[in-house]
Amino acid sequence: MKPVFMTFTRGDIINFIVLMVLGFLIIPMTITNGYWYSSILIPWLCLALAAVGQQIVMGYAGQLSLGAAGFMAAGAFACFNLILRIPDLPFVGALIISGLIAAAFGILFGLPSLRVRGIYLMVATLASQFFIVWMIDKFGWFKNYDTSGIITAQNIEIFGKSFTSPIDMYYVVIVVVVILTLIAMNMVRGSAGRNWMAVRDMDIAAESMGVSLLKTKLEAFAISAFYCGVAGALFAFTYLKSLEPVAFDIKLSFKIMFMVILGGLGTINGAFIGAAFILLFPVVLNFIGNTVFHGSIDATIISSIEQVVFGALMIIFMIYEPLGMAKLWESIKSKIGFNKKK
Amino acid sequence: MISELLFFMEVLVAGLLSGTMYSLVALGFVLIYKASSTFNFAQGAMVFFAVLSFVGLMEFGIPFSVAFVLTIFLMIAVGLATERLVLRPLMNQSEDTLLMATIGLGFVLEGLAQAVWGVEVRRLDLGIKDSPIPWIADNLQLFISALDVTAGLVATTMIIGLTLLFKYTKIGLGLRSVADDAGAASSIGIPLKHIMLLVWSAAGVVALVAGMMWGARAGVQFALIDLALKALPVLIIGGFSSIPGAIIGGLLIGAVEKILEVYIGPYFGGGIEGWAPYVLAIFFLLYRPEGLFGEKIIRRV
Amino acid sequence: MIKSCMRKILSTVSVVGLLCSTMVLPQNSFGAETQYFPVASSRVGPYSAMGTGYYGAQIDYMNYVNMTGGVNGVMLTWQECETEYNAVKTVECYQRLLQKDGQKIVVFDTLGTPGAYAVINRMATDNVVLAQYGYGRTDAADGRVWPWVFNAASHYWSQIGVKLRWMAEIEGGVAKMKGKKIVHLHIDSAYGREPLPAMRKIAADWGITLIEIAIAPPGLEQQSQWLQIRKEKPDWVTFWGAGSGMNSTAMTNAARINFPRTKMMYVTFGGAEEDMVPAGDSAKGTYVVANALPGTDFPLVKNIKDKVYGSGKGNLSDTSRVGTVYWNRGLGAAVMWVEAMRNAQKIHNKVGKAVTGAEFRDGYEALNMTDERLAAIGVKGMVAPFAISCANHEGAGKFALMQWDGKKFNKVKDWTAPNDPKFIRQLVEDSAAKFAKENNITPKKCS
Amino acid sequence: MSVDSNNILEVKNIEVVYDNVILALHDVSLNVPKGKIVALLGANGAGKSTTLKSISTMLASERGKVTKGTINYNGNNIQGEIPSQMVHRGMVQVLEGRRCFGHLTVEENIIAGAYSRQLSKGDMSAELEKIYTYFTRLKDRRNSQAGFTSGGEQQMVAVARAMMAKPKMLLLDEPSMGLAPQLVAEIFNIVKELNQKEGVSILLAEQNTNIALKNADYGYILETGRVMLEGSAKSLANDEKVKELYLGISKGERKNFRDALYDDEKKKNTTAPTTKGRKFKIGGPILEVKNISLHFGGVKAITNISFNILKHEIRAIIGPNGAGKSSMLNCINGIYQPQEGTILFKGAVLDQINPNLISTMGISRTFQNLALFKRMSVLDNILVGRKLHTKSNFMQVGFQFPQTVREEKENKEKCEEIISFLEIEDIKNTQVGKLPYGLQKKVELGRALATQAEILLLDEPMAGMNVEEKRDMCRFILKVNDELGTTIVLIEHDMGVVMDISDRVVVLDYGKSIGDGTPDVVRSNPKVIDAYLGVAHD
Repeated sequence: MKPVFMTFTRGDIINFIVLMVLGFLIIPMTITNGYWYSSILIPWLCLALAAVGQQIVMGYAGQLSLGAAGFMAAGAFACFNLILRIPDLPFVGALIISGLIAAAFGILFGLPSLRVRGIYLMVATLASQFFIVWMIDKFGWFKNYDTSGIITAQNIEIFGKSFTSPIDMYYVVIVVVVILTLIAMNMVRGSAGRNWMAVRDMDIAAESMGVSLLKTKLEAFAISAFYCGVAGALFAFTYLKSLEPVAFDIKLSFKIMFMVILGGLGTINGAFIGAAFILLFPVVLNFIGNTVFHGSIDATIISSIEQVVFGALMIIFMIYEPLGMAKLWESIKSKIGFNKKK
Repeated sequence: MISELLFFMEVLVAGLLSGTMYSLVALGFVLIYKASSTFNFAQGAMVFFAVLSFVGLMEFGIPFSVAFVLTIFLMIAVGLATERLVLRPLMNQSEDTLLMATIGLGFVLEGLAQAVWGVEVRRLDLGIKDSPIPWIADNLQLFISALDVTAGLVATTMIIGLTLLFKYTKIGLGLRSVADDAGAASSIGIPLKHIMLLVWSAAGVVALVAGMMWGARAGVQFALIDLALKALPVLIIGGFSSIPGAIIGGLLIGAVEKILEVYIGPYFGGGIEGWAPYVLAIFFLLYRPEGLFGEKIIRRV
Repeated sequence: MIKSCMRKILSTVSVVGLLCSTMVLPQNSFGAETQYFPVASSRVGPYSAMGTGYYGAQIDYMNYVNMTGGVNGVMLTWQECETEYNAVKTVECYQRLLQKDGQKIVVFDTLGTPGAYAVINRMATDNVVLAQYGYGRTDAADGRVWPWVFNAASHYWSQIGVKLRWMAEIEGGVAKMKGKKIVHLHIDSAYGREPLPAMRKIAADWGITLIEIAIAPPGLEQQSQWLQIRKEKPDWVTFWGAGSGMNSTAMTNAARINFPRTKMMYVTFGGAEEDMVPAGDSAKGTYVVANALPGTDFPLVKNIKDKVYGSGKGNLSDTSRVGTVYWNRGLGAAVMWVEAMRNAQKIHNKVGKAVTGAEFRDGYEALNMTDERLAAIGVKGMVAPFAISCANHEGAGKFALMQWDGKKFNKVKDWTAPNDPKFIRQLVEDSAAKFAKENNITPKKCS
Repeated sequence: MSVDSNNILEVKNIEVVYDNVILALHDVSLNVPKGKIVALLGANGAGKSTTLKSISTMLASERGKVTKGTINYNGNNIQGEIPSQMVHRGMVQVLEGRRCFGHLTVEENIIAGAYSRQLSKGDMSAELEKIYTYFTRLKDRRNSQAGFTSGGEQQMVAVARAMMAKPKMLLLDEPSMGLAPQLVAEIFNIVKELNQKEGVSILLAEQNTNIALKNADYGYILETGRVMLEGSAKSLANDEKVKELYLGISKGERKNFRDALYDDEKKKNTTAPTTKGRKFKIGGPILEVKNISLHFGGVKAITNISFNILKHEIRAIIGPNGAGKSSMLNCINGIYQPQEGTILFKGAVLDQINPNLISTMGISRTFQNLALFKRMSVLDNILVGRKLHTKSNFMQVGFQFPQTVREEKENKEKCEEIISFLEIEDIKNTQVGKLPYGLQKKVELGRALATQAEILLLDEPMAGMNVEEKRDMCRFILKVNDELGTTIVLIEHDMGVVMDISDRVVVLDYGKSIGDGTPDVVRSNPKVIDAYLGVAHD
């Protein structure tokens, strides 16, 4: 336990234990309804993982990128093809290789970050979004020449056991997400994360301290894309199961960016909180529309309200709390004495 | 072979003309960028919001000209609200923060427009036929739509008008001053608030005009927002702060994407124009980050 | 440390508990039997025109059924979820709609091929019927491989067969089609590509040159596609788009290059009033294929207008859309649900009771919409009469042809089957067999 | 405080807060009599600009707020006013840093100044002509783009532009900054003339105490947000404290900054040490700058400069603002690529230099305008300085390999050492952006120290500090030099510091080197006195 937690305080470890108990014991014991796993928890964890990736490149390294969904598509279709074409490849191996393939795309489309920033970089990353999805769409090989262009993800098999029920898949997802999140936390709290943040806050000073901009930025892009790639593969294999490339369209990229911004730039927690909000808010809104107003509110209005609220929250957070919901959560916790100083 | 050449000409002309449509949208971005160094991601949503309101008003039986004026007032109100609720609290924040806030603004406008006017695709008849101009079709064998030519003329007029405004009027002088150094401008008594309001209202009007051209061409609908994304590579190629750049960038993107799509697209099953402009923009970024006409970016330490 | 750990665990447990308890929905306390239906609507975004009409009609019809005593006394309930015609959101909605008040859905209708593909594999395990009313995965018409999926009344391969047949009729016979050039202009999605396997085969048989051109959604910009069409100078264009923007733009673009609209044949999801009107004069003369004819003269449409809209319970704010193409199509789909439910009640001796997914499936498979039955419901002539069997989940396989005159649709040809329905059926069976083999599915015996 | 009812401006006990947290002014009161010139003096960051901005109401746009006290202009409280209204009422500010509209022509810039006035075409040209009689230099350049004019001309444009608004009161922020002495004189002459002929009251914020007191009627001295001293210009110029702290004139027993090195021992022992020997003897050249020229577009920043740096020495670079000192550091550091000339490090030519490469060779630096990682903690900032001593890659960090853990522990210990050396233990977990200026400077030094570089390039490490803080900083610099033998290159404006602690000084002016040698040699170089030290210094 020592090495993994070196950079962590006692409070972190307690939080970790609590979350693990919650994730591996309490949730599986209390929730039996498959709906909760397959349409809330699994997509939440998958998207949160992608948001962690986006967080690394945008929140930590400060590079405005809008291509998360493209990298997710790369990961998802890579995983499909790997399992299809290399029969002996275990699922975990396929997952890692898919991440690496996405990372390669991340490096390729992260290259413009060496020259440009802000909106310019955003446009450059849009190219990756559109190009990757187009490529998968146009070259039949990626989809095993399915005429409809829609692939069906294979069943997950690990050590000969197949994971098909919602709760099984939940376990697969949560294990992967926990491991990758821990690694991400290690990175952002260690020297790697410091380099990213240094580049974000003052690139010239960082360079003068011996931080190579080239290496650091591309590293951030690669890791971010790796996370998105793995998230995309999980998203495809545990949530969508049948998918076509357009499932990873620009809207999803925007969503992931929103998760990071609303959750709080530069915190790993923020990725999870933001993902939960973006995912749950429409569900709650719909639920209210259906139960409180008994469907008397037009679906158009509900979905428009959803958009207005997301947009307005974005502006409000930019003005009042640029650090997002994670910071808000911290303040609430400290207010009700949840996080007393030891 | 002459028909091949003729066809190429036609592709080129069609590309150039559809490029002016992008320019119309890009112009709104430039206007705001030029006066406040803010990249207004919400411009696409403003296009949609403006033209949808315009058509919506017309559906109430309000005549064309009155609806036009009312929509202009509405866009001024949007400008006012934006200045008050978004820009002022975010004064002196980093460009990235403002960019993200305008993304939020875009979502708010999209949502509002849909909540108020609904989602049906509407027809907008400007009285200009979207069909080939007979004379040109007969004599040159080129099929050029009257609407496209009108859009081109409108774009040109607006560009000339805005250039003159910026160059030769007191307001223009104020706008350019604010763009160069808002702090210094405010120190000599140029009222930033009014300037911002003016610029956002002007961008609103430009958005309305762009929306009307697009609406007449493709129906007034939600998908117009996606088109605004195409204005981004136009801006990168033309330069964010250049009015002529917006038109040149538009023409370039329009021509290149159509030529690529028509001549190379079939080998890949089409769809190249979906990403080609962005990749083109990347190459421009690598060789000329400030765009063709943009002001040179100098970072001082 | 352990203490604080425990405290945290306890408080988190209580928070989770609280969350769960709020999510447990109040049980339906009334005694009346209800049957729950999902409305996975798409009323937002580029594809909203079809979603509003189609799902509006479904809700209107369910309201109508409830107002007239329910299905043998069973009241219909429903819940709506917005899919935005997006496959990911469709899955989400499917999960969300799957259960309500302890009752499971028995049928699912996505009104979108991508969405249908996204959920199609879940049907057998969840015991839900996937009703693809004239859309979706075509080879699912083979009920032996896809017992839970129905393409009633007619699928895309039949549709393309019918389209080609009409072209031949207009040109003066199949023999005349030899050497003709057809452009298949389609949206770049699973839906746009769906008719291609059948179309390629027929084209090869008839000696037609087939050119496939894709439009990326949302398709407001089709200049390059139409430039290609201008270059190719085809005799016909089969248009396979979605979303009013794309559909109307195609006609305006055709007008720009003077391509005759009378040589364009629109798909069922491209040809509705909402698609034609925005194109204005450019739309005049366009041929549109229909699997449910528009019109307000059908008795059922009139009744709904009187009863449901008369009492202010209508789902659409714009009453004039009742009786349009999408609305009537939605009505056709809802009529099938209710009819299938009636059948299920009869077959499984549950008249006056709610049915399960499996029972509903049996009822669906027993659909026999004869002209008499359609007349009894009040939609005779609106849809083609059809019957479904264990092996054949398609039904009619027939379409009607309409032409837009600038104001409304005029029927120009009545319900027609493809030239060689057996050939189409063979394609379906081959494709289904291939799928079954690849996925180790043992086809059900139907005898 | 004078009780003159004729005051055009009265500032009473104002307190200013930025971003709701950072206190910029504590308690500032001052008066400007009608038709007089009042100087506001003090170091960088003392609160001069903030005071001016609170008067011109430009504070709001920088998220600042006057939380206490009142400001009366022309008898009215200015609370709730906005800058454009203040201009209408005749108060115009000339901002710090020659902020003219670079893409506009000189004439357009000046015309923009009349934005708040409704002038006919004829009036406008008459006004222009009048302005040109003061600023004759600008008339010749009226059609050139302001961005391409020289620094002095830009400053003139800014003043001329402000005059076009026909102000009753002018707030001038650092008009002399970065200008050569002759130009400074020229601008001050114009200012004086405007004051006398047009009757404009002037509040002048100025770092150059010398020239300010020469031209002003009355003066206030600010230190860390408080008025420390006030009086007529004459009395201030003769005040002993002012002389010592701001004029660099020392009479009697002035403490030598080099003695700061022994402050520690003094605290412990009471008796001052007698030995002043250095542990590391100054060696041969470690870095040689040969014929370096650098220009941006058409503007020459450095012209043919050569000098060398010896091992273990403290080398100062002095010269007026804009003389090319920072550009020189940026060339050595690899941020700028000089167009001509070579730089030799330990005898080897540095080719294709970039900051990253330079840092790996053992050269580290601080920046003039604070280039800290604002959203990171103090400890993390300093830890970034350990980058070169970190071997682990991101994978090893992610999986926390044993050697990574060890390395991180060592780095942290090293940084803790530096933190306790700089005596900033209590702020080590604070976010750097929230610290006051002086502490940020310390953190930046700490970050540079963490690299354990052979050469430290320090760009104005003591700017904006009072003497006590400067002494502290000197102690750190001297200790590093003395105990670790680190070679130090120092840019500094405080002549006292420079003369006391540096071994050799190079003087730059207008991108050219005008003097090089030991402090004593430089001090008596007539060229240096002319261009930089000024007549008042001898």
